[in-house]
Amino acid sequence: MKIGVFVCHCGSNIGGTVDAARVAEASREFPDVVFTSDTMYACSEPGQDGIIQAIKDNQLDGVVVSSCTPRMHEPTFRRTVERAGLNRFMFEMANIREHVSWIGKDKEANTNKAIELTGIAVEKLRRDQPLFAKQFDINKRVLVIGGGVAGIQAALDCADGDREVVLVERESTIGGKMAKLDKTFPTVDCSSCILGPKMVDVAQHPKIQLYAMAEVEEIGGYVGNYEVKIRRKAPYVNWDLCTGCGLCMEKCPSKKSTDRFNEQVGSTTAINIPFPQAIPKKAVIDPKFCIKLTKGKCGICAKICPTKAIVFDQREEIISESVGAIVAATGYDLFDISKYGEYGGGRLPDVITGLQYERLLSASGPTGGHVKRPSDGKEPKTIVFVQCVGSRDKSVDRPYCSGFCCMYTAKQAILTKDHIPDSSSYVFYMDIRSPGKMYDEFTRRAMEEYGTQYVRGRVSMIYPQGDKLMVRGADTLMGTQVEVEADLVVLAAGAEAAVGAPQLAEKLRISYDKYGFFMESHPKLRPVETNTAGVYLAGSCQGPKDIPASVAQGSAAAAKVLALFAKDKLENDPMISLVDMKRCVGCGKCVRVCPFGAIKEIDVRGEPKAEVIETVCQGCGLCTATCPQGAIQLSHFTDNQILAEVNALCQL
Amino acid sequence: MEVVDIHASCDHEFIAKVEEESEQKVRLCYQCGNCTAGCPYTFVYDIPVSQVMRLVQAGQKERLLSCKSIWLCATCESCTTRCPNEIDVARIMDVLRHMARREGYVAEKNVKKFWDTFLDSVEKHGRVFEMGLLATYVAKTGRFWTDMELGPKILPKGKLSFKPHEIQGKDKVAEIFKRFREMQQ
Amino acid sequence: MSTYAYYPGCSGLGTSQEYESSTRAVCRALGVKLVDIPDWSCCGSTPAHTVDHLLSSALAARNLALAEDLDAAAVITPCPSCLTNLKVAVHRMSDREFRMQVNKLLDKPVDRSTPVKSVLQVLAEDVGPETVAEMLPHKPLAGLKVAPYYGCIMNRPPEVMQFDDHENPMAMDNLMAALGAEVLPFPLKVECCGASYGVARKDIVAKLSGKLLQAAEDLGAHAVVTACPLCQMNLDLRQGQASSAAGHKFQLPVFYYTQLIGLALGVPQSELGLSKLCVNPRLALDAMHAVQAEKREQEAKKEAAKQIHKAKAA
Amino acid sequence: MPALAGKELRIVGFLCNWCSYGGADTAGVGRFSQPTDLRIIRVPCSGRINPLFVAKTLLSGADGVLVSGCHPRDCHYAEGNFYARRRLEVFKRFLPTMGIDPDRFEYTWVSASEGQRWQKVVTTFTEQIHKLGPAPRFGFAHEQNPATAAAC
Ligand SMILES: Cc1cc2nc3c(=O)[nH]c(=O)nc-3n(C[C@H](O)[C@H](O)[C@H](O)COP(=O)(O)OP(=O)(O)OC[C@H]3O[C@@H](n4cnc5c(N)ncnc54)[C@H](O)[C@@H]3O)c2cc1C
Ligand SMILES: Cc1cc2nc3c(=O)[nH]c(=O)nc-3n(C[C@H](O)[C@H](O)[C@H](O)COP(=O)(O)OP(=O)(O)OC[C@H]3O[C@@H](n4cnc5c(N)ncnc54)[C@H](O)[C@@H]3O)c2cc1C
Ligand code: SF4
Ligand code: SF4
Ligand code: SF4
Ligand code: SF4
Ligand code: SF4
Ligand code: SF4
Ligand code: SF4
Ligand code: SF4
Repeated sequence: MKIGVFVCHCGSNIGGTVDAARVAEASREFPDVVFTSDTMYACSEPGQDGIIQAIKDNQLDGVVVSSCTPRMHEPTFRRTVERAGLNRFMFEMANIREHVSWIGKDKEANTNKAIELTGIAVEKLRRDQPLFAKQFDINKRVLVIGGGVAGIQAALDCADGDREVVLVERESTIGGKMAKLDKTFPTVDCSSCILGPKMVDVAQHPKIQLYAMAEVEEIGGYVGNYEVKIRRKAPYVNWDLCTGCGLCMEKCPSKKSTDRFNEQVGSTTAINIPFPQAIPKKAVIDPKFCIKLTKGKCGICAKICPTKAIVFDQREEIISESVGAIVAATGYDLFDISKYGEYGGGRLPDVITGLQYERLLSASGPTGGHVKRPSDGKEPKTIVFVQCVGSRDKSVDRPYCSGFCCMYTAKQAILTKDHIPDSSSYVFYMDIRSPGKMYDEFTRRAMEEYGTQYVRGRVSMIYPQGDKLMVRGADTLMGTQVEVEADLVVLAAGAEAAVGAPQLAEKLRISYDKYGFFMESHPKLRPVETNTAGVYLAGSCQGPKDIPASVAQGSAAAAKVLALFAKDKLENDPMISLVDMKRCVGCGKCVRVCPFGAIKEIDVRGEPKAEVIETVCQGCGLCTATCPQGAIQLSHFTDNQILAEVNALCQL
Repeated sequence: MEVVDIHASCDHEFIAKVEEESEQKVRLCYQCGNCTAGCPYTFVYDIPVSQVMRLVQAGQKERLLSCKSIWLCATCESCTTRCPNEIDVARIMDVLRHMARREGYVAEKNVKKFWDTFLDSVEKHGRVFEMGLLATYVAKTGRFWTDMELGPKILPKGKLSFKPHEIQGKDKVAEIFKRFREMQQ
Repeated sequence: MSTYAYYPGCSGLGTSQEYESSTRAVCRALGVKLVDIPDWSCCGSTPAHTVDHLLSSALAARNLALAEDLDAAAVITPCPSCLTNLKVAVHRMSDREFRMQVNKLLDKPVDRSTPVKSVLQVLAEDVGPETVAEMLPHKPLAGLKVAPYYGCIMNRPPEVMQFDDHENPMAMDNLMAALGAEVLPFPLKVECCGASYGVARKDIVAKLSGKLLQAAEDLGAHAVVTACPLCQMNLDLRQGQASSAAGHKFQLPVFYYTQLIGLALGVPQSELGLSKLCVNPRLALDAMHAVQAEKREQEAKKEAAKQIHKAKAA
Repeated sequence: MPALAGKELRIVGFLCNWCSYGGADTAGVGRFSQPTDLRIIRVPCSGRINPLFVAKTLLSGADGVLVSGCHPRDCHYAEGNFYARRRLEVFKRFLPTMGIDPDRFEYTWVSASEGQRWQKVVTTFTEQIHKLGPAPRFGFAHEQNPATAAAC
C-alpha cells in the first residue's frame, strides 16, 4: 500500500503552534508512507489540486490529511480523493487543529502530538477497505412539528414544492406566539393581519394534513423512511362536525377556565375556541373545568350544538404516518417570572409579562384592546418596562440574551403611547440590542418621537405602595438609585426552550444544549440542519429568534427538505456492520442490542445466523462491541482498526 | 473633572488582592446597577456600590479605600442576594473595609470607633457590655452622647446593666484576639 | 421534640431582655427544650466581620465548639445578627483550610459541623403554625393588624441562611395568622432598618426606619412585629428620631413575635416584658380589643335579629 | 512515539463522534487550553467501545484511559451510551483484579456544546494521572521505558 500524508498549516491556525513541516517530515517514517508534504491551506483549491496531483504522480492508494476536525472537512477531502480516482473511504484525517494547535501552547509538545495523531491515522488507513454505498427509496413526505410562524412557513414552502406535509401542533390552533401578538416590530403592522392569511393557507392547502392538539409520541426509522406515531388528544368535540359557530361558548356555564391563549389574563369557558382566527376553528372542552366531565352534570353544549358535535366520551388516538424528513419548529416558552420574588412576579397582579401585555393591547384580547390593569381595571398612566428578566442572568441559570425583548419592549412603549396618549413609559435596560434592518431606528423612535424614558440600569425591587407599584432601580449613567411610582409593570420575560423540548429531541435523536434549545449541525454553515440526517430545525426551537429570522429559517428548512426530496434514491452511508458467517454462532445478542432493528436472524443451512439490513444499519457499532465472537464488524471502525490505533499509541 | 489614564492608574495587584480575599471574580460584574438599585444606603454613599465594583475592576485603589461608602455598608446582603452574576458584593465591601483599616484609611471615623469600642468590650469581658460600650464610645469620639433624649426612655426600663456580664472564659476570648493579632504580623 | 443548644446573644442580657424572656417562655410553652451553651461568649456581631472574616468566624466558633458537648439537634438563637455570624462560620468552615485557621485561634477546636437555626425557624418548621393554631382555637389575637418585619439578614443571603423565601419570607406571617391576627402584606419585609448605625450615624437609622414605619402605617397596621433585637430597637426606641426626620409623628408599637405568641398562649406578664417596650403596646392591644368588641356586638345584633325573625315567623 | 519525555504521560481517549468529539472540537474552537498528554481515538458511538479496548490500552502501557460519550438520553443512536455505561461500570470494578488502578480509567459525558466542560474533564483527568505517575510496565508490552526515550 502506498500512502500520502498532507499536513496543513491553516495559515497560522496550525502553523503558529505546530511545526507542520516537521510533522510532514516525521510522517515519512511511518509504514507504507511514500509521500508527504505540508501545505498552507489544504482545503483550498490549490491545496486539493496538490493532493490530487500527488495521488496521480505517486500512485497513492490512500491519503491522510492532518488538519482540522473531520467533522468539518472529511466530506471535502473524501470528494478530493474520489476525484483522483480513489475510493472515498481510502482517506483518514488527523485533527491537529481543534485537538492540538488551538488548545496547547507548547510548540514542541504540540508537534509531537500532531506526529502521533498522524501516525494513528496512517495505521487506521492501512486497514481501510474501499466501501460502496447502497441505494434505497425515499418517502417524499415531510413531518413538521410545531405550528408557530416558523413551522407554518416550512409547511407552506414544502407544500408549494408539491410535497405532502404532515403538520403536528400541540395546541388546538396553529399560530404559536405570533398569533398572540398585537402588532409586530419593526413595521408595527398587525400580527394577525399578516399571520392570519398564512394560517388559512395551511388549512386550505390540499397537500397539508394538520393534526392540532397532537404531539409526536414515537419516531422510528431513518432519513428517507421515518415511521412516526402521533398522539392526538381528545377535544371532546367531533371536529368533522363542528363548524366553529361558537354557540356552545356562549352558553357554557363554566366560565372560570384557564385562558391559555390569553396568557391567563382573565378566564374563559370550559368549551372554547381560542380566538376568532383560530385554525382549525374548532371547539375544545377543557376536561379540568367542564362540569359534565368533572361532576357528570350540565351537558348544555351538547344540547345547544346545532351539529351534535359534542362527544363527552371521546378518547385520544394514536395515528401512524410515514415520512422521509422532519422539520422541528416547536418554538419557545416564556421564563417564569415568579422566580423573581423581588419583583413580586406571580404575586402582584399588576406585574405582568410582555406577552400578557400583548394580549391587553390586542383588539381581540380580553379587554378589547383597552389597556386596563389586571388588579382594578383602571387605565394605567405610568408604565414601567423592565428588560432582561430571566435573560442575561446567571443567578437564574439564564445567561443568554433572548434577542427579541429589547425590540418588543420598544414596540410596546410605542403602542402604549398610541393607546394612552397622556401616559409616561419608562424602560429599564442594560443594553439595547437592535441589530437588524430598521431596528435601531425603531428603538430610537421610541425615545425620540414617543418620549419613552430609557433608564440604563436594572431594577432591584418592586413593591406595592397604596394602589401603585414602587419600582426601585438604578440609573447607572446618572450614578444613582432611582424610584418610579408605576401603575403597571411589564417584565420583558426572556425566552426559554419550549416545555418538553429535550424529550422531543431525544425522540428525534438530535442534540440539545443545556437550556433545551436544539443544536444545529454547524452554528454558521449548517444552521437549519441537525446531526441526524433528514431532521431539520426552524425558528426559535434552536434559540430565541424574532419573526423575520424564524420565517427565514422556516423557508431554509423547507429548501433543505426539497433538496433532499429532489433525489429519487438516497445512498446509505456504507460504514455499516457486516457479519462474518463463519464466525457467527447465531446467539442473537446483536439482534437484541441493535437500536434500529437492523439485524435479522436468518437460516443458513439449518443454522441460525445474523444478517445486517444494509440500508437500515446506522453504523453505531453497538453490535460489534456486543458480539462475543467478534463476528459482526463495523466497517471502517473494525476491532482491528481501533486496536491498531491503540498499538500505534502505546507500543512504540 | 479629573481625567483618568486607565492604563497607567490601574493597580492590578490591588484587583488581585481583592479577588483573593473576597474569593469573588470582580470581572463578572457587568455593571447592571442592581446592587445600587437595591442598596438602602445609597443615599449616604459617596460612591454607589455598583461604581465601587467598577472602580475595583479599574484598579482605582486610592479612590476606593478613601471613600465613605465602604464604612457605611451595613452588610444587609441585598446586593449579594440579587446580583445577577452571583457576586458576593457585600463580601467585597467587607474586604475593602479590611484593606482600608490595614492601610490606615478611615473615611467615617465614628463608625470605626464604634466598632472598635464594641470589639474592645468583647475582648475585655467576653460579652458586650452595652453601657460600658456607650460610655467609652462617648469618651473616644469626644462627642457628647447624641442620643441623650433616649436616656429617659430606656433607663427606667431597667434594661441597661451598669455592670458587665463577665464570663468565666473571658481570658479565652481575649486569647482569640491575641492570637489573631499575632497571626496578622 | 429534640433538645436545642441555646445561644441567647449579648443583647438578650440588656436591651432585648423582653425578647430573651419571652422566647424562653414561648419555647417552654410549646415544648421546645433549650439547653444554654455553657459560658457562651459574644459572636462578634457586625463589628467583627468588618475587621476580619477569620476573627469573626473564630468568635462565633468558640460557641459552636462549646455546643458540641451538649449533643443537641441544633444550635439555635433568637438574634439574626448572631445567627448570621454563626451560620457564616459554619458555612466557611466547610472548607478544611479555613477551619484549620479558625481552630488555630481557639482553645477548644471545632470538630463537627453543627446545624445552626433561628428560634423562628424552629417554631415555624419543627413546631409549626398548625400546632400553634390548634392550641388556640379561639384565635386570641383576632382583630390585631400586624406588619411582620423580618429584617435584612434573617433570610439572606439564601445560600447561607437556607430558610424561608429570601424576598417574601412567610414564617412569622404564618405564626401570626395562627394566633388569629390579621397579617398585612408588608412590602418591606427584608429591607434594612439602619442596622447598628444608631449610635454613630443616627440620621441613617432615622431615615431607614422611618420608611418602614411609614409603610406599616400606610397599610393600617396596629403594630409591627419583629424577630430582631436591633430592628426592634431602631423601630421602637428610635421611633421618635424617625418621626422628627420624617416630620410626621409615628405611634406604632413594635413587638417581638415571641411576645405576641406568649400573649396568645397566656404567658405571664413578667416574662412577656411588654412593659419594656418604648411605644406603648396598649395602643395596639386596645385597637385589637375594640375590633373584637365591635365584632361581638355585631354578632350579638345579628343573633338578636335572627331571634326576632324566628319569632315573627313563628 | 512515546509521550514527550519528562513532560507528558500516555493518556488515550475514546470519544464518540457526535457528542464528546464535538465537545473537544468546541473546546478547540473556544481556544480552551488543555494539557497536551491526551490522544483521542474517534469512534462512532460510546456503545462501540468494547471494554477490551480499554484493557488492551492499559496493558499496552497507557497511563490512563478516558472514555467520553453523549449524556444519558442524548445518544445519537438512541441508546448506545446506555450500553456503554453498563459495560464500563462493570469493567471498572473488574480493573483491580487485572492489577490496574481503577483511577487510571474514567468515563464521562460531554456534549458537543460543552467545550468548557471538556477542558475541565481533560485537565482534571490529566492531573489525576500525573498524581498516580507512570503506570507500572508489564513485561510483555515492551522493555524500553518510554519516559526515557527521545521524542519521536
Ligand atoms: C411579548 C413578545 C412580543 C414579541 N413581539 C415580536 C414582534 O413584534 N416582532 C417579531 O419579529 N417578533 C416578536 N416576538 C418574537 C416572536 O414571538 C417569535 O419570533 C416567534 O413567535 C417565533 O416563532 P416560532 O414558530 O419559532 O415559535 P412559536 O411561536 O413558539 O411556535 C411554536 C409552536 O410549536 C408548538 N409546539 C411546541 N412544542 C410542541 C410539541 N412538542 N409538539 C407539537 N407542537 C409543539 C407550540 O404550541 C407553538 O404553536 C415577540 C415575542 C414576545 C414574547
Ligand atoms: C471586519 C469584519 C469581521 C467580521 N467577522 C465576522 C465573524 O467573525 N463572524 C460572522 O458571522 N460574521 C462576520 N462578519 C460579517 C460577514 O463578513 C458577513 O456576514 C458575510 O460576509 C456576508 O456574506 P455575503 O455572502 O452576504 O456577502 P459578501 O461576503 O459581501 O459577498 C458578496 C459577494 O458578491 C460579490 N458582488 C457584489 N456585487 C456584485 C455584482 N454586482 N455582481 C457580481 N458579484 C457581486 C462581491 O464581490 C462578494 O464576493 C464580519 C464582517 C467584518 C466587516
Ligand atoms: S483543511 Fe482545515 S485546517 Fe486546513 S486550511 Fe482548511 S480549514 Fe484550515
Ligand atoms: S361544538 Fe357545536 S356549537 Fe360549538 S362551535 Fe362547534 S358546531 Fe358550534
Ligand atoms: S358540558 Fe362542560 S363544556 Fe359543555 S356547557 Fe357544560 S360545562 Fe360547558
Ligand atoms: S434582547 Fe434585550 S431585553 Fe432581551 S435579553 Fe437581550 S438585552 Fe435583554
Ligand atoms: S452498527 Fe450494529 S447495532 Fe448499530 S445500527 Fe448497525 S447493525 Fe444495528
Ligand atoms: S452477536 Fe455475533 S455471534 Fe451472536 S448472532 Fe450476532 S453476529 Fe452472530
Ligand atoms: S448587581 Fe452584580 S453585576 Fe450588577 S452592578 Fe452590582 S455587582 Fe455588578
Ligand atoms: S450589603 Fe452593603 S452595599 Fe450591599 S446593599 Fe447592603 S448596604 Fe448596600
